[in-house]
Amino acid sequence: MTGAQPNRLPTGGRVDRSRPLGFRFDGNALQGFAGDTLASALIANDVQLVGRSFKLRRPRGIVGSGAEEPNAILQIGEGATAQPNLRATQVPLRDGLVARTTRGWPGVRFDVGAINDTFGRLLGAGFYYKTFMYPRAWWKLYEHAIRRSAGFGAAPTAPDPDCYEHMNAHCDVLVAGGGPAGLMAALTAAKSGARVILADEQNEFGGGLLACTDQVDGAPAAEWVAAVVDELGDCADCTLLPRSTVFGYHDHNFLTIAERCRDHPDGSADAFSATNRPAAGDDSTAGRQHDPRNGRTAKGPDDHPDSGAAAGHHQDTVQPVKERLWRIRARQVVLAQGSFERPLVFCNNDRPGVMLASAVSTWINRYAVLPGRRAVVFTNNDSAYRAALDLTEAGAEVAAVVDSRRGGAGELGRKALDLGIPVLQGHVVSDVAGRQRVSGASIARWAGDGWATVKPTMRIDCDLVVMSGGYSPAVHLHSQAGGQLDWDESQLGFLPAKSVQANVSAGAGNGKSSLAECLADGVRAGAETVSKLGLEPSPIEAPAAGNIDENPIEALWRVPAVRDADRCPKQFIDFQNDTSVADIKLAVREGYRNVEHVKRYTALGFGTDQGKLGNINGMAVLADILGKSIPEVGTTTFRPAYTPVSFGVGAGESVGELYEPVRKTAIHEWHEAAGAPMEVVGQWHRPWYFPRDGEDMHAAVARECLAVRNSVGIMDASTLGKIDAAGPDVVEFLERIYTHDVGLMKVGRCAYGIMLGEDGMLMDDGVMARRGEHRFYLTTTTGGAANVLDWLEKWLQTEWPELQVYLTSLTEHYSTIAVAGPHSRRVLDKLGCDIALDNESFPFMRMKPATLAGIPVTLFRVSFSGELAYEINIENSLALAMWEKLMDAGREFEITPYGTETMHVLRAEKGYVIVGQDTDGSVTPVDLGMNRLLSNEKDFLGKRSLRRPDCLREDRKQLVGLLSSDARTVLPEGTQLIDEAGSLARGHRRAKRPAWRGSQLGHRSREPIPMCGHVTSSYQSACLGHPIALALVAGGQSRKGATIHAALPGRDPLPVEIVAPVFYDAGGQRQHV
Amino acid sequence: MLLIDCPWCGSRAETEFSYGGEAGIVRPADPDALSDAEWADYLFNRTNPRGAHRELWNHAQGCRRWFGVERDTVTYRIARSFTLPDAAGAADGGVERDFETGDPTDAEPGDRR
Amino acid sequence: MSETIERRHGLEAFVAATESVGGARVEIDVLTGRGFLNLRLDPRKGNGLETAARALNQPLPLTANTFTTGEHRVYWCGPDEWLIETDEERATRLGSDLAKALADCHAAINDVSSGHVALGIAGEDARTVLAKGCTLDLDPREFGPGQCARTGLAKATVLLAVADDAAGYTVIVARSFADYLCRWLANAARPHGVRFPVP
Amino acid sequence: MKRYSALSLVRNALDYNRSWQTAWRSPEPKKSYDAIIVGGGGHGLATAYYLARDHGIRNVAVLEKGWIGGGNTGRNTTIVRSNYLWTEAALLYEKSMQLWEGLSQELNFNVMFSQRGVYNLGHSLQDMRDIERRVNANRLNGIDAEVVSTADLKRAIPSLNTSPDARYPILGASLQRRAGVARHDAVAWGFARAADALGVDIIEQCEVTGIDVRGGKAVGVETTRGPIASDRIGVVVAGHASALARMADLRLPIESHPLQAFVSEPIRPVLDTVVMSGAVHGYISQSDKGELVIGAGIDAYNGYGQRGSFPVIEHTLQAIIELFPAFSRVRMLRLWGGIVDVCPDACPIVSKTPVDGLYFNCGWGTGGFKSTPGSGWVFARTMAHDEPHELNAPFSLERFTTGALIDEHGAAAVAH
Repeated sequence: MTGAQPNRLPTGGRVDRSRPLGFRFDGNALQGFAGDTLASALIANDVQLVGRSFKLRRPRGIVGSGAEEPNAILQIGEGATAQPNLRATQVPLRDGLVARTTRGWPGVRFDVGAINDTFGRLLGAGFYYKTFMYPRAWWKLYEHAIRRSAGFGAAPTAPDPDCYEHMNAHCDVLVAGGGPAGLMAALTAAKSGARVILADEQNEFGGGLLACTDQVDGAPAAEWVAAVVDELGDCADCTLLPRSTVFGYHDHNFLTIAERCRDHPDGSADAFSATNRPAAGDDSTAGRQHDPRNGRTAKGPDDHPDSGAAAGHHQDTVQPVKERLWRIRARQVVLAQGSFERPLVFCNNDRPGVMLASAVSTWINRYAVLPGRRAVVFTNNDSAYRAALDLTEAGAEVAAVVDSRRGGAGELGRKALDLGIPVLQGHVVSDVAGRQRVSGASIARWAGDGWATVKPTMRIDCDLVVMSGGYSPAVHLHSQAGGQLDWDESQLGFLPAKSVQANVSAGAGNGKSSLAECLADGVRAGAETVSKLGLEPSPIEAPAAGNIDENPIEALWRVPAVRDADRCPKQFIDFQNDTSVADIKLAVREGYRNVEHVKRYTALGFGTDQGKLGNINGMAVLADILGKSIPEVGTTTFRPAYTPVSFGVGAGESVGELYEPVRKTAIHEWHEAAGAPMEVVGQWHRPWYFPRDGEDMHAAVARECLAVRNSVGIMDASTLGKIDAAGPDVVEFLERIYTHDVGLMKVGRCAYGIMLGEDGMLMDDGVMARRGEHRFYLTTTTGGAANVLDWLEKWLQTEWPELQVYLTSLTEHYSTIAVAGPHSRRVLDKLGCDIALDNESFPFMRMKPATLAGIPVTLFRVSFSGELAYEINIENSLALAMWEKLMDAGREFEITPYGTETMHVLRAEKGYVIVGQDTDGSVTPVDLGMNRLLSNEKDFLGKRSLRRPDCLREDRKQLVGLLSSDARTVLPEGTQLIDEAGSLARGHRRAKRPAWRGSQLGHRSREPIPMCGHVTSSYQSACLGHPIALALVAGGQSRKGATIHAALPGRDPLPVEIVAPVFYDAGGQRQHV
Repeated sequence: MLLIDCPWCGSRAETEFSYGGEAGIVRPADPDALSDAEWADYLFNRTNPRGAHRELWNHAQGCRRWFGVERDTVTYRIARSFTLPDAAGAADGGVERDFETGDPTDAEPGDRR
Repeated sequence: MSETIERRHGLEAFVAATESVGGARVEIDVLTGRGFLNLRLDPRKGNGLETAARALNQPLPLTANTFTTGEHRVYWCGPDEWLIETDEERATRLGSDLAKALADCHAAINDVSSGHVALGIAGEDARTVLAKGCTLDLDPREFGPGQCARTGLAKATVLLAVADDAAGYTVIVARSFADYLCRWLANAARPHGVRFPVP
Repeated sequence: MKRYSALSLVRNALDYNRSWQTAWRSPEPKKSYDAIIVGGGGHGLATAYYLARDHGIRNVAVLEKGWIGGGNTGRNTTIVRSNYLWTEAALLYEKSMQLWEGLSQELNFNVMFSQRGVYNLGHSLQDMRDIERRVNANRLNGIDAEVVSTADLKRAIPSLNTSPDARYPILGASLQRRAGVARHDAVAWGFARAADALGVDIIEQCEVTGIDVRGGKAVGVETTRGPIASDRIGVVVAGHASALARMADLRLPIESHPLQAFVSEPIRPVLDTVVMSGAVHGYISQSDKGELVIGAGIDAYNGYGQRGSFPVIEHTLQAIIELFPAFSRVRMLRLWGGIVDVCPDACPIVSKTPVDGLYFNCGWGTGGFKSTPGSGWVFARTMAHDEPHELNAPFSLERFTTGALIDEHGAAAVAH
């Protein structure tokens, strides 16, 4: 054994002793080998203490060797690339790795919080529900203290520099788990011609075969694995995904897999570094990797897209992908995830140095580390004897195998006796000694009653206690898929029963225990799935493997102790959350009898290991207490994720600038170059205003407004929705949708139209134009564009299929450039227009095709500003050029580009509403004074709703204009309005009453003050020289001239006068010139 | 993520579709003849069953056609999807899905592959 | 005069700012010079189908998720909808020819040339890159030459087509989403080495 | 009922915790009751408690088909706030807030109501208008509310991405300081224990299979444990209201949808408040154990499956990373779904029905947990007096006929 790694075996294992890797653990420099996990390297260095439990802060060591590990929850890495809460058993060792324990203050070795353990009796299940209530105001303090001990690791504080991505894939058969059953299932399916994906969470395929001493087909198991993986790699349609955890089985056979692209088995120094790797950086090294580009499997690095020389020269800019989310639609699924060994529930079974038997075998056989020198093996089944044999083989002393069964084990038991291992049949380990490390085990006779008290008959000194309580098949994905579970009394475990989706289980996850059975079950599962796909199963025979005699497992859920369960040293069921047998007893005593209540009350199964070790034991103990059978107590419903997955991989590449599409108009780059800040309007970026040197928004907007009112402005209105509606029934269709009499519109006319929801509330508005007898051009609001088209199509397709109308979106084809202001006509004239633009020839609310500057356009004489204005519809590909020509032509009129803010001011001066700003889904057209738009001659969507009693109320909130009494104050949008200023003062007086009973923040609730409306739009009007506002006010339309009050926060209520909502050019002459 | 059979385009992922609620709610021919309560029933009340549900989906990212789906609201299994009556009032019989293989069981409507 | 104005697809700045990489496994090309017409027509009624085919000088595909290639490409978009891809300069003329020919049918023809941007995605890793954002099964056995589909790509809606010669994919996207989609594609393709051919 | 306190913990510890009383009995159902509550979630248990405490109706059964608190009570993200836009909704939720503020002491059960504040972020000018409007309305309604700037947010929540370059830059937020989170299971258990102490029978594993209506009057229910008579029946079954309504030939304006949520692994404290964003669809807080508790959006389709579609989760994760870029490396531990009953106006129904003696309390959508005590309080009053309290009078079934909807969609664009 090497001095640096005292527990490292001199030979064997799958580690590369020629490649030492240095790492740090809690500041100590240690060394392991390539091929190690962090856990195996820690054991090699004789590190026992890796954490503290959550509540009682008891010292904890490594218990398991995989996804089930509850204790070794570490912080890996530092800074922005730190990763909290990784299980040491699942972290491949790499050079320079930095790991820290996450619990305990000041450190894991000496933890002040360990006092909790001393007072553990006070901290029984649910204790926090019973205290910290008095005095009431102190809960904040209590909670502050409680929160200080929250959590394991810490989130980084800087944004994640790493990249993640999603990958969609389809297959005939997805095999989850690459152990003996999974390999055989995949091989059978692949050889039968199916498209196969095989995923396994470990670095290497093989599962338990990598940690056993068995032979398969006459070869050492690991060699057989390599051969099968080779064979799979040669199949054209087989994709191999190591380091890939199938964590979610969703509806309709959709599964999600998290692939850790940089967890390399070679432990290369750069595995986690962002800059040092070949471009794609993910999965280019050892082993065979899926190369999704052609559905084949690429062998080795040379064949991989990541690694070619081609990719080399931009490596300093390209981030390698850290993790990849595979979104898989599988026609059939084989679940071969193996099983989890259960701990035994005896006193102090959480002491460092108490380990699962399967883990001990894994440490020895796969990683060549010896976790102890003198062991006691405690079991209720045969499998633990393997660990005893492995320990002996590796040079450790097995002081005793303590087997609860009077008959002991089968063939493995005989082997143990042959090796001279003492076997104590009909005995149990009732307690262990040692605090930060096991120092001995107390042995007692087992009489078959877990609730009896026993006297230990002997104590054996040891530094390792190996335990096995039997195996629970990993039925997580089967259950996630909706499949049922059956309790198997002979195997003492839940087995997958009926599936409701297209999946079958195989191997240890299907309750098979021997290697030979698992291999055969894999073949069966593979053949079964391909048959369902209509393929002929390839005749593959399961390879030969030893099948040994085993004696049946015996139920041993709670191990008896020197005192009853309430008073004996703690017997842990859930290690991470410190749930003990006494806690479950307490829960039942207090009436929490349903398994879900027990779990929630005791936190059983709510740790980061999600009860992989403890749930079955907990249910069995509960069943015992209640005198019920385990299936009567119920099963657990498994939810994703099988093991935790990073937020980053779930989000994929859609973060940062790719979070959501930014939609840009064809003129966008001009706006950007002009320095316009952008307003985010849904997915669009629209220019907000165009500041000149040193201008703030107010100055810029005032200038832009005056330019439009006095000369000419230009605006990009391209984001409006545009729809071509055509067909013989188009009039009838639009009559049903719009509220006005569409049929009365003559060809070439425009009209302002509104549409309502069936509830009568205003949904969208816009100008429509009749392009022909059977053809209309509809415009919608920016935000409503997609919704309106969907809405129209829905009515057309689902309700009125007899109407012959085609709707085509033209939103993406046309830009709309609004040229507005008294000089707009001169700008167009100057540019050269092939039609007469004078008011006679081309009056207000008309549309005409035209040629402007030689470019075909459609001109609309419509106005959203109340000025003489033209909206130019032009193909996007020419829009920027047109914009620039207009700017040129308008130079002599100081044509002024304006943004959304000026547009809002101009339309508010005219009292035009913005749907979604001046309305909110509770506003009818009547409320907006749009009665004249409501036809009496026809039905239209939402019309009937307007007759409902509530819509006829006279005190509904109605659109009005408001003028501030001081002629200065621009009312903040969203200001609430009250009838009398006095009510606010009275409200404040009432506020001096005592605080509401129970308020912890000294908040003094007041009597509500009735509100009569609110300000929806409010601006300083540059051309009027005073502020204006639009508001919705109860009964407002009949209250013109009345004074109400704006309740301004922190100020006296400001009197405001209700006026008509049109502030400028009430007669509307300016747009008709 | 559901796998939905568009009667026109074939099986596509749920993300390509938008949901349209309960199918078969017919707009009253003469809304004015209805009482407020009858109008409210049309407007707001829904069957909302646990179990088989006939509902509307739109293949928003595909052919933009609305069609019907019969889906179980507990198991989320889709029994079939069907086209809506067209002008002639004809609708097809729909696509039945075999949940063992995940494949449509019968000849596919339209001309899709 | 319009002939003298260069038409813009809006991606000029993006392409200019994006560095290409030699030996790349993905090539992303902005396909210029394309015109697009949207055609709506009930193939079961009257002789509109034949009339349209005559005007186009090639058949309209009736098989879902396919396109026909001739003088133009005609993509199936739905049971009564096609997208016709043609030369930019021919689009207007073809549109009015079609409209004239179909004057007696219930049909709708719209020039949507400026509403679409066509991208060519080629190279040996093209399929992998697309699979990162598309839920369709892109295996050539399921989605091969001559096939097309309107579907989602990342957070955009696209028309995706496989060229007859399998040289690569055509992605047709709404113009206002093109900038986003190119950024997404460039990001997805970056690990594979990506090249933006200079037009 | 023996009271809980620190002293009781010590006393019981001396006895190795062997003398704790049962929190609630498991009685056999009687043949008849003065009132029956169908549904043993937080709302139903609260209703029973207030019936017994305030209205002297103690011969009450709560019938629960599974285990109490097993529906949405135990499946939500535990946010409590009252800063609703419309006066009707705001006052109802505020009543609830006031009850929350003394609930642990009232029930003698620590429900861990933690007033750590709730921020609703604004990402657009319209968001900010809506925030101003809501905050102003809240203040006039006597509810604490304030508008905070981006700079304030940066100070209060350092991990929040307040960069102006974000895809949806944060322009500000509303803050309700009295809002916060509570321990969901404890609410059900606390009400159950307190109601039980007042004589209420809490009957689990008892599914109602029919409602007996004779001559337009409710006279009892059929259950899996036999018929039980009562002329006063309150139905509070989030996620199943439509099914129960059908038993009495009623139709409801409700659709049931899956709503998903998830928690991360426990991490060291990093977020000591609640952050909600309607625009990017996510809401997040950190539990006392250290888990980030995150709510996702509602799935679009009707569903009773207590699970939703994974793309909804992906979208939420993207939103959370957009808001908190440093959380990218935190890991999602557990993902689940509840069933929310959604009304067209995103407001509940707490109402008499056309059937005498039959009352419905449903349609809370995503607002159910925060309203638990208030909902029980007004529903108890409605059942006791056969007349709604003024706080829940606007939430009648009739509003769908008259059109007097209370449209909270604007304020509740994101699930909460």
